[in-house]
Amino acid sequence: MSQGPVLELRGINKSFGAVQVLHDVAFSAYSGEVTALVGDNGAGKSTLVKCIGGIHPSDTGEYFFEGEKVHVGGPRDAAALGVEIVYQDLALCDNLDIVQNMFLGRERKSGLVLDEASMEEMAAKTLDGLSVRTVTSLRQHVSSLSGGQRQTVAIAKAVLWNSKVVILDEPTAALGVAQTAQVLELVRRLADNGLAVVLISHNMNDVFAVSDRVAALYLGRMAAQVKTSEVTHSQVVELITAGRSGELGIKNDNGAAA
Amino acid sequence: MSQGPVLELRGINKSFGAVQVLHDVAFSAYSGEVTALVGDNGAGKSTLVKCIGGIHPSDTGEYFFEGEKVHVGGPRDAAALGVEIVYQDLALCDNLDIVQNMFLGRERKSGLVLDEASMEEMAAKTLDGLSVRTVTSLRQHVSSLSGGQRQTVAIAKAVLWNSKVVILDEPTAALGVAQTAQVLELVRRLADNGLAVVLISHNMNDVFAVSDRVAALYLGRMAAQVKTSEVTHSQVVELITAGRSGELGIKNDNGAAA
Amino acid sequence: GGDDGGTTAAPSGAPAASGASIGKIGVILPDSKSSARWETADRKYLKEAFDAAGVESDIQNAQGDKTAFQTIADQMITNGAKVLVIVNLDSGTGKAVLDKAQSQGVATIDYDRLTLGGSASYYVSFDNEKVGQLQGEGLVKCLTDDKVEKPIIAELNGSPTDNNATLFKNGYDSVLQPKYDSGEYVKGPDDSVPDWDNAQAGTIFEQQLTQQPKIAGVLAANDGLGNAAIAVLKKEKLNGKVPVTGQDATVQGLQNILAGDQCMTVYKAIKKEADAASQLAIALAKGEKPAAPASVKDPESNRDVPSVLLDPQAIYFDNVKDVVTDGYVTKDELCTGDFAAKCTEAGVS
Amino acid sequence: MTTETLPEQQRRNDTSITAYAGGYVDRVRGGELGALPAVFGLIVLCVIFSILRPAFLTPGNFANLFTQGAAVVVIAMGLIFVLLLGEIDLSAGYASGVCAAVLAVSLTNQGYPWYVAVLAAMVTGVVIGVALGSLVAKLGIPSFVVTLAAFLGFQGILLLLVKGGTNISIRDTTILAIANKNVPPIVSWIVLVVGVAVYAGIQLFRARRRIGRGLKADPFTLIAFRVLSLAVISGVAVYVLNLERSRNALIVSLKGVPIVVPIIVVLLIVWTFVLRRTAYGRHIYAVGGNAEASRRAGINVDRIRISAFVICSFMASIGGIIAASRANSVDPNTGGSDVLLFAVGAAVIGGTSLFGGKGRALDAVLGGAVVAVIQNGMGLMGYSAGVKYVVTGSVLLLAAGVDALSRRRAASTGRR
Amino acid sequence: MTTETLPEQQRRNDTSITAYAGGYVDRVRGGELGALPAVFGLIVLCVIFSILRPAFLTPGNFANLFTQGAAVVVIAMGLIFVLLLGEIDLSAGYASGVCAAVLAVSLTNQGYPWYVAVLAAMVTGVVIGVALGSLVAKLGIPSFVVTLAAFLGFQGILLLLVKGGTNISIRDTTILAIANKNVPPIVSWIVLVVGVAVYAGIQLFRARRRIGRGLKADPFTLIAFRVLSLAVISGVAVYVLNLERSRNALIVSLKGVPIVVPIIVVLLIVWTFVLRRTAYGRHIYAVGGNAEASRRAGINVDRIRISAFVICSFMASIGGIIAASRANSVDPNTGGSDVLLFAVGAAVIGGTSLFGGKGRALDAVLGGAVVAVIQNGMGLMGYSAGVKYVVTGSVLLLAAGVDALSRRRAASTGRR
Ligand SMILES: Nc1ncnc2c1ncn2[C@@H]1O[C@H](COP(=O)(O)OP(=O)(O)OP(=O)(O)O)[C@@H](O)[C@H]1O
Ligand SMILES: Nc1ncnc2c1ncn2[C@@H]1O[C@H](COP(=O)(O)OP(=O)(O)OP(=O)(O)O)[C@@H](O)[C@H]1O
Ligand SMILES: [Mg+2]
Ligand SMILES: [Mg+2]
Repeated sequence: MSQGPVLELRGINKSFGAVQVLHDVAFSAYSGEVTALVGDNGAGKSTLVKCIGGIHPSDTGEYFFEGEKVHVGGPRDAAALGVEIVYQDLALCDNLDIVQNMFLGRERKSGLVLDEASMEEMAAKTLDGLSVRTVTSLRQHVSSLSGGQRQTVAIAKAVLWNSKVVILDEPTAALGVAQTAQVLELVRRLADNGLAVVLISHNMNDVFAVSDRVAALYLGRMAAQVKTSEVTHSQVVELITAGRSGELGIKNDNGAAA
Repeated sequence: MSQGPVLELRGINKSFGAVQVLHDVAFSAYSGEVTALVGDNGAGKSTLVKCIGGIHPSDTGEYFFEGEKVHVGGPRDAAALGVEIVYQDLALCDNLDIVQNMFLGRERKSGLVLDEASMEEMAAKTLDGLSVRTVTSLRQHVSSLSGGQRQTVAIAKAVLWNSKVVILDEPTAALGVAQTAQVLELVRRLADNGLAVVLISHNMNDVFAVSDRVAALYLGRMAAQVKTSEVTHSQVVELITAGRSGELGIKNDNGAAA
Repeated sequence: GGDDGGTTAAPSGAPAASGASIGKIGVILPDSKSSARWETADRKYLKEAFDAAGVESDIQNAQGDKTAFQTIADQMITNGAKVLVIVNLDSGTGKAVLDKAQSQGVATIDYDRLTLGGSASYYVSFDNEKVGQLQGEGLVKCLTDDKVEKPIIAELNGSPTDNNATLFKNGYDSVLQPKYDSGEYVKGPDDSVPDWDNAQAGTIFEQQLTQQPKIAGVLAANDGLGNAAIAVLKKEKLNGKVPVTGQDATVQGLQNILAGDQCMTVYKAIKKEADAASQLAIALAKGEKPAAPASVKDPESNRDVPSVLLDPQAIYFDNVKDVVTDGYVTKDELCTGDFAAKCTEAGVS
Repeated sequence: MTTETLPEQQRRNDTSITAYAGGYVDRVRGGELGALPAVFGLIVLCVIFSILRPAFLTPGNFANLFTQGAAVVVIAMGLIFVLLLGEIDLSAGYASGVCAAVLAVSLTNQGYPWYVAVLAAMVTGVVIGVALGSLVAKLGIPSFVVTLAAFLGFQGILLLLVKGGTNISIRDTTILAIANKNVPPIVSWIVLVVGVAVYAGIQLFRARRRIGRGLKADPFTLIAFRVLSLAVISGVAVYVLNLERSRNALIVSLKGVPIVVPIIVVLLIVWTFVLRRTAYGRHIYAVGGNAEASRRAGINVDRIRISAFVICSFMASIGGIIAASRANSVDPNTGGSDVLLFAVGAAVIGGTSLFGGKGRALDAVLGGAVVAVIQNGMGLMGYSAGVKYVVTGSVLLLAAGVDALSRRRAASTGRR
Repeated sequence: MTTETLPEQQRRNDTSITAYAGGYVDRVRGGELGALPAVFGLIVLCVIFSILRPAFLTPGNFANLFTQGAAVVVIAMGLIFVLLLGEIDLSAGYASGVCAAVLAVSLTNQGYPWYVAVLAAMVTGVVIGVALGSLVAKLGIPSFVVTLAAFLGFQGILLLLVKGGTNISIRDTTILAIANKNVPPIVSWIVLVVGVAVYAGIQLFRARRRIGRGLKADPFTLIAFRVLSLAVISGVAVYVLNLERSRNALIVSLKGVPIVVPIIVVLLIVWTFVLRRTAYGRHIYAVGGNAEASRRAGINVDRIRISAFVICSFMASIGGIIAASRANSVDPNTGGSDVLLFAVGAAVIGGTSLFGGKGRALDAVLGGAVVAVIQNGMGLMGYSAGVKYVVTGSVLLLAAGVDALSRRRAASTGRR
């Protein structure tokens, strides 16, 4: 199934002031596959995702989409390409309700007027598929939601659209057992439908359960990007914590993070 | 080791406007033991913790500490009793740095002046014990930290003090493999030192790895509070998702959440 | 002072009952900050006059706010005023109020300021350009007394948004401009002081002095601005050497004159003005149509407005006593501390 | 793993009026007070003033209230857009002054017809808004500083336009009519009936459509109640305003709804519609609630910012026209003194937050009414200048205190 | 599982000046600009004015700058505490007026000695602060509304105190000296030397202690650089101020540092110390950054709120005393017109955020300097009133624009 990658980054560098967070990172995502992006806390996973989403401009580096070089100057560019992202810090507007958040920036209209009814209908359908039982009303402000409910809303928001790439930054962190299973199932389903899915997770079981490829970041460097079937559980953990594992990984590791 | 519970709640009810979130909940925590509080998303775990911490006043209910009935009107009362809490939404001040956040409200002083040096020293020591490698400087604002780094700071903040009860609301949600292991080890160590530890988690492996008791909330009701050794993995999952499991659980489950 | 007690007491007496006899008189004063006179003098004298005649009155202050001005007028008409005495904030709102009153059958008097194009039955005032003229002449007198050659004159005008400030300036410029033109005097810095704010006046004058260190005379549009200039001059011990003018005959201004720091002030015998206005108002309230000694032509509508015009008086060291004799300022207020000796010297008793 | 029915779904058919009323009481107890506190404060004020001064309750005074408060309400309505973003516009007062001056200069000095002058004033407002908004959004200068600079600058421009201290009279009868004339009684009744009917129609239509799609909709009894309240309240207001209020009706008859009232009502409807029913309005709230989240959602945050300033200055221009009409003139103080503070205060008293994300167009009307009632009532009391300031301040605090105390519960349930 | 060394620890010994300078440049590029933009704006302004009006650069004008700006700077310094919490105090200007009036009444009307009068004014300030703070913190009324009410109320109280508009002269020489007299040159030199020495001592002591504990400390070269800059800048200022600036030096000698300067310096040091080195200051930032987190950390948020208003009003009382001293009198405009806007503007220009959590006492001085320079410079230009307003506004915008543009990078690196 794997032709060229739908999304490809090369040589990404990113610094915040004096601190260099990403060092010459290369990363690809393929249609129909789930790519797991793993790495220790502070490895730079979320920063990489934000560079992909146009939240942070990267200092240097190239961005290819469907083989063509593109410039992503902001979130609108990324969305226009068909890249949907669930950020780790769940960018929701606390003063809006669930439906409003889910359709933010892409409201359905009939004429000039918002089509609240159809938005509510679609939102309910999507959330139903994610096993949320305790939400009393779709018109509840997201500020009053529990941690897991917020996360579910953020996920539902991202999968509502017809996109080509879906990136989920630790989507199951706050989810319960049933909800986690649903989300993993959803991830698989999205990939099977031909989308490229990037999943960031610290849970190795989840990673091995759904992913086709694993990309491991170590202190801001890409340690390895391999097929999941070709590595073992402990190899991946070694890549995460030490940056290399046998053949794989960063060759000349000097351990300097900054 | 188990005498009476150090912390005991009885008949806690809590509503937000029209929505009743906690129904007549009883909960206890014992010195020297780890009590796992489990439940589905939106079950009311965080709300219960906030009632314990004095963040939300409970509508009705009794609060016993070391056998005596107490009134907890606010976070200061809870802290005075010796209850330390890591909230799920990590209450950190984004405009302050790591050290400042860790000592917030309990700054060390020499005379009138803040003793920055000793605070920095203590903070570094505590964080070292939690496997954080990528923090460049303890003087970094917490707004610039990664998700896992923020969580580590919040945990470090809570365990820095001599308290009797430590409550951790999903402390490992954003943590990497190594950091999670460290935190679980820390949880065990705290309990072994005679503290009562309450751990909220969606990860059953973690729950069974460290806890002595399990309390399961189901749609705002306490389904069961049992010894971990007396239940199986799947029983707990059933309690979480259905509210009962064989003998255990809510007898007359009418499923009404609101 | 002592105005608050009196006015608050008045409305608490049942308004409808006693007003039935000859109807109520409403007075709208313009503000309380451009000049002390409105709240300290006009309110007091008008109130005394109305009370003495047993007429019910309602005296309010618009605080420099046109909207408030119109609101108060609406409220007075609502409250059943028979006569409205207004000091307009500007001719536009003034005209709006006068026209509305007239349409409701309420008689009107322009007090102190003529509403151009308005419909007031009478106009009672001091001549504002005359005030300015006296200030200009006063400055010339003091400079002549000091025998200053080719003095550089600084002007501290009133608020740029206050039409009266423009009138004052017209007045003193009519005296000074010919002297500038003839080269007898030199025109120095010339600035307006927003809101007649004394604090800003201090900064403005300090900068005038920095810009033009040889300023030899200051035309300050009122006592407050004058005092601000004197405060700056004091730093360089130039006070008393550089004459400063003023207006309003405030205690502060008079004390500055006694101390020799201020050249002159302009005294407007407000009691006379208030008495004239209140007599007209009472007569109107009784349904009479009193005659007026003079008339002023409204330049906008070319209407001859029946008028009572009063003359302002220039006050120098020698005639400070006139103000005290008039009762406008009491000796107790004026001759405190160090000023007792000066008072004696100036013949204040 | 289980796919139980959502409680939501269980509730969907539970649309009886009692369930609704119960829900409303719960919401109120839970701190979602909406318009209640401001209305409550308003009623308290009106009762106090009516007791102290019976003249307060006359039809004439009722009519005055509207014209007195109109300019502040209109300016506040525009300010709400800026406040919703968490920004501030200190220059809105003087912007209204500048626009009024443009109007006056065009009318009186240049002799243009009234519609040209009104257009010129409005265009001025829009231009001001674009300038302020761009400086804030594009250069990133804090809005407080930009509009403080504008506050000074506009004061100067106003002075230059009206040439130092004088004022420009307005004699155009169309403009003067805005704040000084009334709608013929018969017309106001017709408009009222049509308006209520349209409102009822829209409500019913919407409920039908939701029910058609199987969504929870307002019960018909509630809709009937809403329509009825609207009809009664506006009916009473129109009736009172249509009473004769001239003091000598023989000379001149004075009755009818002041023309500013329909203007405000139209503006209120338009902006409420924009804020609640359009994507643009949604984006305003989103940017005010969380600008970063909005940016990530693909909203053009800069454009939203600029547009809010444009609306604010545009509304200021309308406020300026109303003020000019009411004052029959424009002078260098038009839009000055406390106009801005009262406008912002009106919005805040109405319930708009200065931190952004929370507010409605109605807030301007409610808060503006509080401010207008206070000024109107104080005007009847006959205090001296100093005492009046003190009492006005205290009354404002009282009104806000009633509001705050009735909102206390909101804080205790954890929603601020 | 691995216990590697923290990069932090690796860096701890890397304390050379070059590493530090590099770090500073990086920080600046990364958007942490501190005082730079305001200083830069200030320099631009001074250069422009000096070119246009040579009189701007005279020692006399330099001395004037301090006395002209003092009151606004002091009020702004107090306001920063309120702004740090994300609140606002609209009444600070008139609060200073009321305190000044209390001073004047005690001195002139009651004849009390100056220290009693000063005490009375300060106590008035504290009482005002307690009242405002309690209303905001305990009743939960938005601070905008509370202080708007106070803004009106204090205007009235001021009018009542000065009896409806008269000016009260101040003749007490001690009070007059504050804004009008200077420190003897020799004293100022001694204080300067002692001050710099103490500063150097503290810096060295602190660095020693940190190194003793094995923590990263500032390198000695950096400390030397800081001490030297302080010595040079303040030395030049004192030197210039000690030049003769009298226009007729024969009659009266006018030289020395104006007395307000040491007052401001002391206040700046005290409040900087409070904000940066005490737990109370830390809590102010915490509450401003995240009130809920602070509450959970056991901070008494209400008490912090009230105290901030107390400090604000207390500083306003000092500002009022300085203003009264400078004007030699108190009138109903004292603290009125644009004082408040300029004070808040000064804080914001200095870099304080209106959203809370960000600001320093120094901001008031820097921003106040910008405002004072603009007013001072404009006073030399001789524009007419209208033009002056317009130019002042534009210059303010220019200064703020320089600031904003130099901060742009901050936004691009994701920190706002
Ligand atoms: N705005 C910022 N300014 C400075 N440093 C930053 C900023 N954002 C992130 N960092 C730093 O960059 C590093 C990588 O952060 P990032 O959030 O990408 O980590 P992550 O891999 O997502 O970790 P986690 O698993 O904990 O979410 C961290 O050390 C963090 O402190
Ligand atoms: N302030 C509030 N107002 C209204 N409803 C609330 C509020 N806070 C929580 N809730 C509701 O209460 C319920 C319980 O929330 P809580 O945060 O306690 O769940 P939780 O068990 O911690 O879930 P999670 O595992 O997702 O963190 C949820 O349905 C939530 O929507
Ligand atoms: Mg991350
Ligand atoms: Mg939770």
